[in-house]
Amino acid sequence: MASSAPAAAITQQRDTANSLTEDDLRRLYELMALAKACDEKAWTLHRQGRISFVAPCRGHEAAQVGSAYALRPGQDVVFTYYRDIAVGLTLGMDLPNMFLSLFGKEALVNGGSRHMPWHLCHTGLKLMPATSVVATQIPQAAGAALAAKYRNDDSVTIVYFGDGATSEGDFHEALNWAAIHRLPLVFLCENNGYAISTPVSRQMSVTSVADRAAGYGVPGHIVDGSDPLAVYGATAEAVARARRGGGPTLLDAHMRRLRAHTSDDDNRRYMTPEQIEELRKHDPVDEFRQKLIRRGALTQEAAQHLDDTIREAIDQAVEMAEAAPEPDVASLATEVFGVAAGQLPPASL
Amino acid sequence: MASSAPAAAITQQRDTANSLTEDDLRRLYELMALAKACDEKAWTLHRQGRISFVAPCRGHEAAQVGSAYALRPGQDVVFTYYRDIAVGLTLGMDLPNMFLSLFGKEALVNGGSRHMPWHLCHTGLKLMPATSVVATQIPQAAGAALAAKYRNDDSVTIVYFGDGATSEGDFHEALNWAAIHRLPLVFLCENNGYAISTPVSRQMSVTSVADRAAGYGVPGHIVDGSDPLAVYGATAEAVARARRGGGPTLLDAHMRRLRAHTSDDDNRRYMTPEQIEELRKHDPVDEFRQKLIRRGALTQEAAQHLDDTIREAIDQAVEMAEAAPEPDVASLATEVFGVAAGQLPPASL
Amino acid sequence: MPTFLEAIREGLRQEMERDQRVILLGEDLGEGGVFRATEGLVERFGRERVIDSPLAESSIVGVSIGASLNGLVPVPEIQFADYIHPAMNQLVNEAAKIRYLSLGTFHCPITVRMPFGGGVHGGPFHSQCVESMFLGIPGLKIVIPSTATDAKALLLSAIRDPDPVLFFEHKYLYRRQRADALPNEPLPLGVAQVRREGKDLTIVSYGAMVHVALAAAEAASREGVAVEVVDLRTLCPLDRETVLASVRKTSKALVLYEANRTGGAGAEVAALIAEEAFEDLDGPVVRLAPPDVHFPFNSTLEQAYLPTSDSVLAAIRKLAAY
Amino acid sequence: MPTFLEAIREGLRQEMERDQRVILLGEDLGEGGVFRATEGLVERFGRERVIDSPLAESSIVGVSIGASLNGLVPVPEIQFADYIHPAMNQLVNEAAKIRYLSLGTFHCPITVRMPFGGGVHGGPFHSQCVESMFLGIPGLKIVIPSTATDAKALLLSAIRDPDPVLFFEHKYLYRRQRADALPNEPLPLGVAQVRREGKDLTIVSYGAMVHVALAAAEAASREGVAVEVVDLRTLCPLDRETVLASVRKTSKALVLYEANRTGGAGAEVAALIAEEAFEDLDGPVVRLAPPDVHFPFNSTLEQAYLPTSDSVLAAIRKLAAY
Ligand SMILES: Cc1ncc(C[n+]2csc(CCOP(=O)(O)OP(=O)(O)O)c2C)c(N)n1
Ligand SMILES: Cc1ncc(C[n+]2csc(CCOP(=O)(O)OP(=O)(O)O)c2C)c(N)n1
Ligand SMILES: [Mg+2]
Ligand SMILES: [Mg+2]
Repeated sequence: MASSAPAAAITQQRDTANSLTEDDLRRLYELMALAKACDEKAWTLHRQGRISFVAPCRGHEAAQVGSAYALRPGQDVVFTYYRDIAVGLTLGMDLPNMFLSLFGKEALVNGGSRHMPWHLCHTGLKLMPATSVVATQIPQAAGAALAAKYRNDDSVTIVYFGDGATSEGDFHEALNWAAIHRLPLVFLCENNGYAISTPVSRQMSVTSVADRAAGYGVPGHIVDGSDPLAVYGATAEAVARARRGGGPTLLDAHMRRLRAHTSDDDNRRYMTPEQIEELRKHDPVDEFRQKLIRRGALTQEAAQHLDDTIREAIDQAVEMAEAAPEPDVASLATEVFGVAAGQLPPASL
Repeated sequence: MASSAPAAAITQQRDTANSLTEDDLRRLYELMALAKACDEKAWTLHRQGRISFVAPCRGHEAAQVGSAYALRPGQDVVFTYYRDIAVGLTLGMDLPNMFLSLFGKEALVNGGSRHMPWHLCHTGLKLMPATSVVATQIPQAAGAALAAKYRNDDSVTIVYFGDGATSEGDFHEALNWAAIHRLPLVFLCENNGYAISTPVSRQMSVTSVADRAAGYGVPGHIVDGSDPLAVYGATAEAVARARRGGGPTLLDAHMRRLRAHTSDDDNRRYMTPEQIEELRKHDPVDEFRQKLIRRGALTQEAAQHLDDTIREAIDQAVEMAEAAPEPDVASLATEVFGVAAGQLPPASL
Repeated sequence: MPTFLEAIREGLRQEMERDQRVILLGEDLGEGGVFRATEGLVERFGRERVIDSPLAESSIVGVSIGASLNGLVPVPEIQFADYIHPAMNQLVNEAAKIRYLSLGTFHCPITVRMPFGGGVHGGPFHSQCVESMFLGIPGLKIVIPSTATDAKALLLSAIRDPDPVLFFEHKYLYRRQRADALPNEPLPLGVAQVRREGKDLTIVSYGAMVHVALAAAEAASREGVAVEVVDLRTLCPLDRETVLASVRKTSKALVLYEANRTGGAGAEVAALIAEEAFEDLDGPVVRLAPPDVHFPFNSTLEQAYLPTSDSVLAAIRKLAAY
Repeated sequence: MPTFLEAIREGLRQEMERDQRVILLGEDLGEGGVFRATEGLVERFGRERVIDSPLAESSIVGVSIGASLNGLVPVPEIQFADYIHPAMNQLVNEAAKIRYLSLGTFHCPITVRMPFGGGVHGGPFHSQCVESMFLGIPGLKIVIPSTATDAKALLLSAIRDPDPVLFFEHKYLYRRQRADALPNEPLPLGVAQVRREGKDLTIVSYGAMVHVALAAAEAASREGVAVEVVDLRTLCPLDRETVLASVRKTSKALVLYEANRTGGAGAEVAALIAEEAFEDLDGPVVRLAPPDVHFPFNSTLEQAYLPTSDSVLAAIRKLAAY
């Protein structure tokens, strides 16, 4: 077991966005700024040829941080997909491990050198192992919620997925399970309007993923996914509802994907220069920063200081990760099975 | 090609049930009575050990006949499932072939001795090959409708499936395709309240399959599936809508499965004696017969005569089919591929 | 004398008694399932542990995976192995990779029970042998018992195993195989069993075909050919040592299986022998299996499709005379 | 000199020009697809023939099947072969069985294009070789070109073939393989190609590994070992004759493939040789393939995972000396 204890990222939960303190607001902003900075660093590293792949989170920071902030790290169960680093950071994933994972080195979490970069996986944080496969995590999340309900342990499960993922059969099957069993489960769609190059208008004939919920007897809500407070509020409410046995909720958080799909993609192939230009005007991290400054919860200086601190921490993590040794090729054969051929399984798992 | 010309089962289509003539009503009844008699014969043959398997249609006759009667045989495209003999009979499938199929003999349709009994398949009638696999036909029907739309031929595609089938991912994916492309497609759910032993209350958390439609931007309607006129009317309307480019419709025809799931099943394991007794009171064929007699469209004598004629035709078909030779085992290897290894495909398919 | 089917039921009951975390889920399970393997269990353990699932295999496996990641030990049933295909993505891309890609920090203790196999007038969609498809997938164990005793003992190990196990139950054996008494202890996975000893020729098989092999071996013995029959019991792990030891002794190998000839587990076993026991071979490694066509419904065709003790005997004669 | 990728694009364009019934469908196809294989085709043929599908593989194949039954000739693309699994049910239970179970009255002319294979830093979900899973499925043809020329010629036959064809395009070859000029005529499916002649040892391979084999053969020739390299080109139909003729000539066989060692197509080829060319063999049938673990992301691990010309050369030396 390679888990580390959850970092003390979040000390307290509050039911609605209104009840958040100024400390909470600053913490939300810090996490968003951290995620943005990690993303920008990764994008640069990729362009410099120092890493081979990254799936950016730019534009999704508000939704990821806002929703994850409504969870109890290490108690609630979290199924992410490949774009969810801000969820991980909010729950307490540390920078050294994140950058080891980005460089494909032997991190003790996220599948180390074997797995795709930034596909989150951390036992202590109950970040269930993410794969690159679209939508498979959704029925799995229903299963985790079923287990929680069976044990009657008051944890809530949340599952993240994109707008494209809703077309897969697995999305439908999972919603149906969740509805039938009234599972303590929050479906959080990071609806950025695109699945790689396919706009949501070719993905579905309704205007919102939330429209799908009623057909299962599940409440569905559209949320402004660029506003961390809106997302926090909606998630906190859905989590509370799930926690008190009210069953699942489908949240459809609308947002923009500010970059190409991944480092392998070029969005200029399917977006006009105007569309790309427009994206630049909608940075949820900048917007929230301005909002907090206007509100007096943050000063320019504090924000600048935070940026510096983050940059330094990231630079250190990059340096460490890049210098970390390559994995031992003998390790290729480990952890295929837990019990060797011809051996009996342990009496208790 | 082993197709036979479509029998002249239906001469004319009308848009609503109201426009049906008395001839149409009698024809609907004849087809329902024929399907019921085939089913009863098959059930008896199975109990006598003369055939090894049958999936009964009892209770579904009204929905199957009523809906298929709204189609143009040989022009509209039909995807059935394993319980749909009345659809086949309505379109013009002949008794000799039906009983050869039931006995697993070399029928030239329905997959002959290879395939499961009464899994319909007939090129001339555009009865697309049915399998036993639940829900796979639904996306296929979307594909057929896509082809029709691409060619701009004015055919409509209809697809039949059960309430259980709606839980499969394929149902969802197909509805989504149909909605996005506004396909000329009618989804007809034969909702008998059970998937084998699983009641619909454990299959979904909504009370009607029709509830699912809105989430795709598709109209959905509940229909009395025990009333052939109601089903005919709803299907004719949906077909007309599809034909004029209005896109898909989901019809949820509620009915009762009067027997066990198949000859392999025993419904006394999961239904109370009272529930089973209750089923006996709801025979859609008897009900429609009484209705026509009350209305003066049918006499007791004519109905009796029809029963005799049907019985005779079925007995003849059974005799022929049972005596038909077993297939040649050398035929096992045929029709795996259309082009042999090392051969070039024909210039045109 | 309990049947193979009762052995399965007993195995499920025993594990459910022993371990609260074991739950069952699948289509119609609550009412006993279409083969009645779970009959009585809902009454004993309640609907929270014996779950009638919606008709949706991908989620039956997906939900099981998720429940296993969150501390349960799910035993999903796929009503017929023919219907595992909708769940292929969850099995191959997810369940199989969890331990490896999480460096062992997570694992996925699910046992997917699947009635499979022919000889029961099931036709093309209720007879298939799909086990071959999983053979090259690292991270999935494949168990195929041939006796009632093994059925229970291997089921115990499968459920206790910390990784995903595909547990194939041959429908033909459900009511035809019986044990004097059922074991209460698990058998390790990856240990083949020599069902009959012989010095002239080895038949390697698994599942229902083991009994066909034994019948043919009995007939061959009357012709003076001593056939050894190795029952693999698990395809993964594959007990290479027992197979190779037998072939080294007899110098002749016939691989008998019920899946389509091409690409089946028989190909793997034959390739293993050809690579590792080449020096000891006194004849070609012969494979006997159904032809590369789909499983037919008609019983005349079904009989022609499946290997029989006669066709095995003919192959024995030919190889023995080589 | 057109690349392998351009050969694919050209093949698609040629067939679409020739036959109105040919349509393309898949994720992101309209914008050229993630590998740009369909670039320019939407401009040429319109969105009715080059369809951006929803993100749902089961329906990509299911819709293709239905369209084919109703007169079209669909060429669906699965964005990565790793994501064919959600469509397994439609392929294996449906497409593969249509001709057989309808006695040939219906057939299903679809060509499922799938970029596949490793060596491209793709990690566990963008590198898999899934072709082995389909090997035992009657009714599915499996085509795996290794050159740009073959890529086009075999794609033409695949599209014209009246039955379902799985067409695997190795991502490593997309931009690395070039042809002098592209053929306009199809090549028959089921005909292997001897890429290099030699008398001492046969390597049977397919896909990107063919080039690894050729590099190793070149190195071996400098050591005096004449290696023959057989490129299968199609796994189904499998050109047994060409394989067996080569092995009968050289008496030594090495099967090289990129799928996991166990259960792969290599097992089938090895089993074939062990059964049919036993008399001619002067050594064990050796298989060289990646280990039975998942495809790793890190490139040091990736290099250790994949066979290389060095590891093949070592195997050649050992077998030649046998
Ligand atoms: C089953 C499956 N099919 C296809 C892919 C290839 N693929 C990776 S991401 C992606 C688009 C996903 O879009 P969406 O769900 O909207 O998430 P986003 O990337 O926009 O956040 C596709 C098609 C995949 N990973 N898995
Ligand atoms: C993919 C798949 N899973 C499971 C089965 C086994 N099975 C056959 S029929 C059936 C129930 C179908 O119920 P429903 O769709 O309501 O149709 P009905 O039989 O009631 O008409 C099941 C589970 C199957 N044939 N296919
Ligand atoms: Mg998206
Ligand atoms: Mg039903």
